Amino acid sequence: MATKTLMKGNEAIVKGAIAAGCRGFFGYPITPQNEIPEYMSSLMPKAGGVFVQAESEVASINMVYGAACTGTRVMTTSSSPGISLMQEGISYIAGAELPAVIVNVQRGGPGLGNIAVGQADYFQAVKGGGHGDYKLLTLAPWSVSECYHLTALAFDLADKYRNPVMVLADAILGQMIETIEVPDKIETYIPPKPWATTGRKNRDKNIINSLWIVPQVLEELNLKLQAKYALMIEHEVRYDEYKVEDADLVLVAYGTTSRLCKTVVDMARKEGLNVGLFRPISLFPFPSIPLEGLAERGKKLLVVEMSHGQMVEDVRLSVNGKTSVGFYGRSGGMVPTPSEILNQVRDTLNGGSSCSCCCRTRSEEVSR
Amino acid sequence: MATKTLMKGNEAIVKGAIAAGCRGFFGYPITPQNEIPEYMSSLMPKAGGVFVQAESEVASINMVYGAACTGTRVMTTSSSPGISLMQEGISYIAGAELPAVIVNVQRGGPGLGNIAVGQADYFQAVKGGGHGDYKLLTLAPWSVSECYHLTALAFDLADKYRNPVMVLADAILGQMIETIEVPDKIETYIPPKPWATTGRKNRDKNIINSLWIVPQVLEELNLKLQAKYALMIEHEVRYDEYKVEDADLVLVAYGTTSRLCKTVVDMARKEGLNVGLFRPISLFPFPSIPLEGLAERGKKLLVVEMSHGQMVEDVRLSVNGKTSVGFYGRSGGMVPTPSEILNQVRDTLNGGSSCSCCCRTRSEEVSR
Amino acid sequence: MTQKVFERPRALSENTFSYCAGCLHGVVHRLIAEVIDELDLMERTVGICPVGCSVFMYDYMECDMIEASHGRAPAVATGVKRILPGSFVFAYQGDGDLAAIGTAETIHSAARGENISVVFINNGTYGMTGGQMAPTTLVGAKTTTCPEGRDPAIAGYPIKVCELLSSLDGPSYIARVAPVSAGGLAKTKAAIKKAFQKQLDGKGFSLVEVLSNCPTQWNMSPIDSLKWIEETATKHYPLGEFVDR
Amino acid sequence: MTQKVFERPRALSENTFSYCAGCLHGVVHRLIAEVIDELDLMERTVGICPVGCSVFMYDYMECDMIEASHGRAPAVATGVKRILPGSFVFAYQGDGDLAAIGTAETIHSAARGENISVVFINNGTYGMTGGQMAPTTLVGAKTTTCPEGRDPAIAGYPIKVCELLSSLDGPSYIARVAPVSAGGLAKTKAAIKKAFQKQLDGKGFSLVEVLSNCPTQWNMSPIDSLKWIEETATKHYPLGEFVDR
Amino acid sequence: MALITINKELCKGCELCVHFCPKKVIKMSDGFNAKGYQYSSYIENGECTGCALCAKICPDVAIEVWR
Amino acid sequence: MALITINKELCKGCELCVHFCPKKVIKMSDGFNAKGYQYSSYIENGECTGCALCAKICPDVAIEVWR
Amino acid sequence: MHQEIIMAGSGGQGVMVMGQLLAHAAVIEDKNVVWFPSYGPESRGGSADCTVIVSTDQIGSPMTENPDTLIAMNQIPLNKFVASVKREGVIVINSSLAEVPKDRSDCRIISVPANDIAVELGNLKIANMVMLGAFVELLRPVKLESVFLALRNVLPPHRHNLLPLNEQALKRGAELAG
Amino acid sequence: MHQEIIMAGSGGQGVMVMGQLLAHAAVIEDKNVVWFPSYGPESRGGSADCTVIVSTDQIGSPMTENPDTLIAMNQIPLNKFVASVKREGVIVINSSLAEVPKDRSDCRIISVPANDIAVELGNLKIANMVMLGAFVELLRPVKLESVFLALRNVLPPHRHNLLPLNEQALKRGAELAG
Ligand SMILES: Cc1ncc(C[n+]2csc(CCOP(=O)(O)OP(=O)(O)O)c2C)c(N)n1
Ligand SMILES: Cc1ncc(C[n+]2csc(CCOP(=O)(O)OP(=O)(O)O)c2C)c(N)n1
Ligand code: SF4
Ligand code: SF4
Ligand code: SF4
Ligand code: SF4
Repeated sequence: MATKTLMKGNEAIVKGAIAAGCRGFFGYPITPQNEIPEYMSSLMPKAGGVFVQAESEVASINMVYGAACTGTRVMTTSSSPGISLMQEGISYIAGAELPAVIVNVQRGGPGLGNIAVGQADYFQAVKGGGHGDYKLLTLAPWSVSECYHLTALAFDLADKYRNPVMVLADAILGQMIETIEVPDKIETYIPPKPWATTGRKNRDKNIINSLWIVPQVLEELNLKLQAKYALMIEHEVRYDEYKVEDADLVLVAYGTTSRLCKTVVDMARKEGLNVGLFRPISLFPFPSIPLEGLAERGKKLLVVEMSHGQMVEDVRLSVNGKTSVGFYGRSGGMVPTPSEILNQVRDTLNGGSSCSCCCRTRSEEVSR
Repeated sequence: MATKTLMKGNEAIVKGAIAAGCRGFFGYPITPQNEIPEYMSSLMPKAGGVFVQAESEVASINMVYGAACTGTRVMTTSSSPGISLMQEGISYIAGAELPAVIVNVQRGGPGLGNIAVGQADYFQAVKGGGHGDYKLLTLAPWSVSECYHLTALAFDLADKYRNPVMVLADAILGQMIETIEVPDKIETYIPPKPWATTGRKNRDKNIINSLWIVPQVLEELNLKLQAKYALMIEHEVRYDEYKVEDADLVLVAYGTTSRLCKTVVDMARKEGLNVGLFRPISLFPFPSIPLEGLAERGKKLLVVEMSHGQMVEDVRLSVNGKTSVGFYGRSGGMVPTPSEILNQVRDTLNGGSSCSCCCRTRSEEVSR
Repeated sequence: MTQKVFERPRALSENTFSYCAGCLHGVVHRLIAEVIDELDLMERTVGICPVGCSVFMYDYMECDMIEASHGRAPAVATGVKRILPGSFVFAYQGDGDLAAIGTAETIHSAARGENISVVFINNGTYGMTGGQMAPTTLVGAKTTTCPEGRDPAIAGYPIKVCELLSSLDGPSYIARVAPVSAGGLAKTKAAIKKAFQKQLDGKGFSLVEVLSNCPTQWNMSPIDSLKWIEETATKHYPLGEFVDR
Repeated sequence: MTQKVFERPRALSENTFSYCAGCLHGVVHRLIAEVIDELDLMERTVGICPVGCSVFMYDYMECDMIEASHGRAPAVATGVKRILPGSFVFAYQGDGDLAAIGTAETIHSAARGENISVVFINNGTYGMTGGQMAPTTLVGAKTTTCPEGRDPAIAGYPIKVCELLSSLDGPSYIARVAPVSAGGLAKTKAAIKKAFQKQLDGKGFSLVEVLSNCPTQWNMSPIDSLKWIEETATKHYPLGEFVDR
Repeated sequence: MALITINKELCKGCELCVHFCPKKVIKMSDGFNAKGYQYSSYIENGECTGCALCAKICPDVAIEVWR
Repeated sequence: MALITINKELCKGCELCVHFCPKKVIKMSDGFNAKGYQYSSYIENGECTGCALCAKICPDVAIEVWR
Repeated sequence: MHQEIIMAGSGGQGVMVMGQLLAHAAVIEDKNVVWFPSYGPESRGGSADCTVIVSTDQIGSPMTENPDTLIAMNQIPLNKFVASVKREGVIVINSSLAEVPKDRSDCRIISVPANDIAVELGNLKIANMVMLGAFVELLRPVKLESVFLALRNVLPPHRHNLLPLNEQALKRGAELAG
Repeated sequence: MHQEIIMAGSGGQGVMVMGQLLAHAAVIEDKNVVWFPSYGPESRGGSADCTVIVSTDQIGSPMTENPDTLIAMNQIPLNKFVASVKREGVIVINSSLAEVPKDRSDCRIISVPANDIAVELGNLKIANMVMLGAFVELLRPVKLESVFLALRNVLPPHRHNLLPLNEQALKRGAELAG
């Protein structure tokens, strides 16, 4: 059973987390995700969980680290500058192989930037903004409904892989209210956690640690992490396609931008242009193989982001020169309008410039 | 005139900085770069500059932000976990267009990791570990001499572009002592800095800021930054080649790893194998065009890193499928030995597996 | 013959404040500007704005200004002042900024006796982000992140910044004021002036805590918010000079 | 018939400490383990190790242990204790860890009255990284980052952690001890026990500051380092109970 | 002879000046300014002493005082 | 009758026990242990009171006391 | 049916609530709806506007470039958004605080003296309801009854004493447009 | 000429200084040299070893997989590195604290009772100089005189009173190897 209701994206993140059994929230206010700690402060205690407003994002992520050590499902949320402050802590969580969920409701950057929408933290999320060879399993919702369900899923994946999972949302998703069907109960699987530090009653002592002073041993940890990431690549790739079958050009976009692109596909189809949409839902693991498939079927790709070109690198690595990859991006809280994107689509289909190293140049040049 | 002497890499960073006119150092101890603040604490005051041991890396980078606002050449240094803590501050410095130099003497990660050598902070340095679409101009020394000269150069480039510049060193470079010719004086150009906040005497007020609440305006800042990065790509690509002319296989490596690879080239040549070395010195801007050139001349590439595959992505993006790109990496402080690498070279030349998506898999698999 | 006896200080720009109606941020800005004028500091002042409602302070002051990241104004101020010991450097910070995320930077710039001046606006809440609990929120007070009122069992106790810093040897001047009455306005200005003078005299770190209001997040009329400060806030945050040396 | 009257406590593992000869880290570890044994806490203890010389403490204790990032032990402890209120949680921290990079986490866990216990090793230097200046280094003392001796004009004044925290309402117990004499050893153990008992009684944050040594970085023989603590350090860092409620 | 002038476009209608004026020579007007605030206005009854309290408490520096 | 035993392989030769022993029944030995430390040793002259001060100050928990 | 509306005003004018009320009414009628806000940086006093899209189809873009309707609570947001309104769209203006735009003769322009009516009804804060009533009556994205129902759901029980006043304001607006 | 040496011992045995002295001597002779340390995590008591490469050519890798020579100050580092020594290389052991390895009969093994000699000379701390003296005499990466010169440069002036003692230790080592 499910109830159809209106919900804000930030609220959906809270409700999805609690439904998935999250019982610890540690966070610090920052726009545009303030509703998350605010809802958490009343809903978490009601669910029998813990809410702590930390003194900073650095403290938040380290509280999450400690709380995750107990094996309880826990999370923190923030927005761009706050997530930057968490990078050391995230690297520790990954290194200590702790399950935890981190939500980034991205805003405009760099620096203080503004509180409007952005997607320029893609690299930070998927390449690892912290030090060392770790990866965050990264999920990108495109609707309030997915804010709910992907947040819930994030907890399962975090537990399954003992790895931090990031939900990469944005200011629009966080702030918008839309219709959502909330299930009465969601399926979730919490594995046993014999490694948790809960007191050594009836067992040997447990240690949570990411310090391995002997290089051989630290390399072994790294190989173990890499093996885990390989498993994620095998099992956790998620994506969505819309009208790609007969498309000559496929838009590649995630999150809010993919919604805009869906509108563009419909607009383009009305003009008789065969355009489709490929939407990565997991950003790491990136859906490289299906994208390569599109490339091999001769489809042109046009990546649209609210950044100056970040995911476009993963798209290019996926297709490895097998098709042309164009890019169109806006930034600083500017949202590419469907008609702008459509112009770009027309250009590209007319053989207009398509970028081959867009990641290194200005969107203007690329989009010309 | 120059004096031949022995110097530790960390010491060379200090001396290069002071020679280039750096007059403010703000830092926090962390192995393996402790000699830098230690030398700074006595040499900086002697040079008429400022040394402050900050209470943390977060404070360090924000002191650097403030000091850079005055137009004086300033820097901070740290190692992997400490650099992670600086990500918010670095994004602010980039957003406010301040010149500053940041040195990362990389160690083993993720998490606390260890104090041995590593190169797994490449992504953090060149893709932007902080939020938003900024870039650090990134220089990678391979010798004590380059620790000196590239640090000095970093200040010129920081001023030229009003952009933070990172010197990406590692524990071996920082800790090793070798022969260096120290020039009596180095050429350096400090441009006028009318934007500096030094008190508004005889001019209008200056503001240093990265907050642009109106999306249009923040996008303009971003376009300006992108234009700057495009200029860097045009003018600041630096790299070195060793015996690539007739090479069938070119090793691609930076920093300490490139030294090991140079030994490998010599070992391979003795066996009659035509192997060369391509060494990126600027990691951003990445030397894509020369690498593409090598690919077009049919040379196979083998990337060697002390990580599980980071720079390899930039190499693949550069050649865009035009040649095979192999990868060999060690991590956690393990140093790939010349003979290991040579084995890999032999394999690759014998048509052994060459990786096409190594960045996503374990080095073992890739190196098999 | 009438003449102007009260006018906008020179150090204050013509821009309209973005603050809510009745918010004392504006009053404190004006007082700072008056002191800068009176001490003739404008040409050597570098001001540091915080992240908080006063994030746009750079638009309101006529001196050089730097926007710091959230909580790090004292570190930024340290960077400026060390490089330019002849400059006059002040930081303006809210309670979230100074007493939560910026705690380490506050304590250490004070302990170092950094020769800077901090004006600290304690309004017991995070104004800009929507009225969440601040480290200075009183026990029992309702905010958007303690909707049932601050419960010490969950959220602990408010931090008294002046008292906290007073144990350090670095500060030269620490005072708490409340510009909510004729006398309070005068004392606030006097304290700011004294703090700034300490810096000019090379005495080291000075801080003035201003008990301020946030009619919007407190959900009070401006005049009621001033009364509340006078009657309630000052009970928990006693006014006075804590350090003066 | 002779019997063992002093032996290795159960809560201490058999592993040899990696500390330098004469370093009191080992003594304090043993005292903590003895108290854990005496209060029968081993099965519900979660200990938090700092980054510092005692970073390997997880190898030395027989209870569950967590390695925290530098300075964040109190935040990590908060995370554990909030989720498991029935557990016993202690953090062990050096002066660089607790009083420099971890200042905000220290102050706020204390202000929140977080029901955890902190053992704070004040040896006036950064042992692990090679003897740099710590926030607790005394004025005039030479370290690798103040080779001419700590000069307050450059590096400010040492922070007295007990005094600093005493202004807060959150802590239930704050004491400073020096295990450098028969009496000092007894008092150190008593303070640790009292601090731990506060947590068991649900009284909130407790902290014991241990004046410790670092013969290596101080360049002193172990016995001289103990004498120096007794004769000099205690002058600047008076011993005693600062909060007990 | 003292008087005040209130810049109506700067005024946000917080009423603090009204409450602080010891002589009660400030009142809220009926109109709205361009930003939609009901602004305050000076009652010219000759009782203003030029104490400037209104100006000192005005958060928007909307008041100038003449004496 | 009291006595102490010193685990020579744990001892790092810091000499603290020697200084702390009120009866002066501990001395440094001439030999080195496996780690290269000159360890301390117990002088069995019957004066040990079992006060355990040596054990309490020993940073390496190398001493056990019997009484 | 697919309608895109921008509602715009200053902080404190109740623009967000007006949009959310419309959204709730749409859910009652089992329509799809997206509400999206944009605030100025300050809690009060800055500009505040929101987009509401009501549709019987699935909604793609949650933003609108060219709304079918603009509801402007005062002059500044009117100036900001007037040009974006779709050709032959609808502009509802609060004529107590804004003037009829000159260059949009293609549009249907409805002047509602919402502040005056609100003051008349005894509470300036319900000017937004007057505007909403006028708009709903005119374009029928939802039924007025659904808005009444939504009001009951949205207002917390202890505020239900305000229901009559709000309904009255909605009706006054509706009458004006009718 | 290209020699790769690993010097290994425990913290406090002066291994690092020994390596640096050799490096300085090499600079005096205008050779290229790289010195590279590896410490245990603790300031004292852990293992400590360093690599020195002295060459008349440019030096590539600053590390060595198979050193020409191992200088082992005690048993633990000897065990750690003994297998890595190049075939027919040289192993110099501090026979006061370590035993001759059994399985490297291919190598030339020099036993130097360095601790005993140092104690004899009145200062345990100069055992490292005894070892260095023996090694330099044996393999001549640099001249012994250059090491004396380097000592003068490396020791701060107020420590020059220690020069005779150090030189004596170096010479005693050299005699042993000679
Ligand atoms: C790193 C970071 N975290 C959080 C924020 C969000 N933020 C902006 S202002 C603020 C707090 C403002 O409160 P305060 O300092 O008390 O000032 P006020 O707004 O009340 O004047 C916060 C948490 C941010 N911009 N950056
Ligand atoms: C983020 C970060 N910064 C710096 C370091 C380096 N570091 C390790 S231990 C330490 C300080 C140790 O001093 P203290 O806490 O006093 O403990 P002690 O070693 O003296 O026992 C530092 C700065 C680190 N590991 N992580
Ligand atoms: S939200 Fe509060 S602190 Fe901020 S401007 Fe408004 S009244 Fe002032
Ligand atoms: S360096 Fe100092 S604190 Fe660290 S183990 Fe050695 S003596 Fe103890
Ligand atoms: S105090 Fe200033 S802003 Fe407030 S009502 Fe009076 S004039 Fe207007
Ligand atoms: S106190 Fe312990 S470590 Fe020190 S000499 Fe005595 S037995 Fe050895």
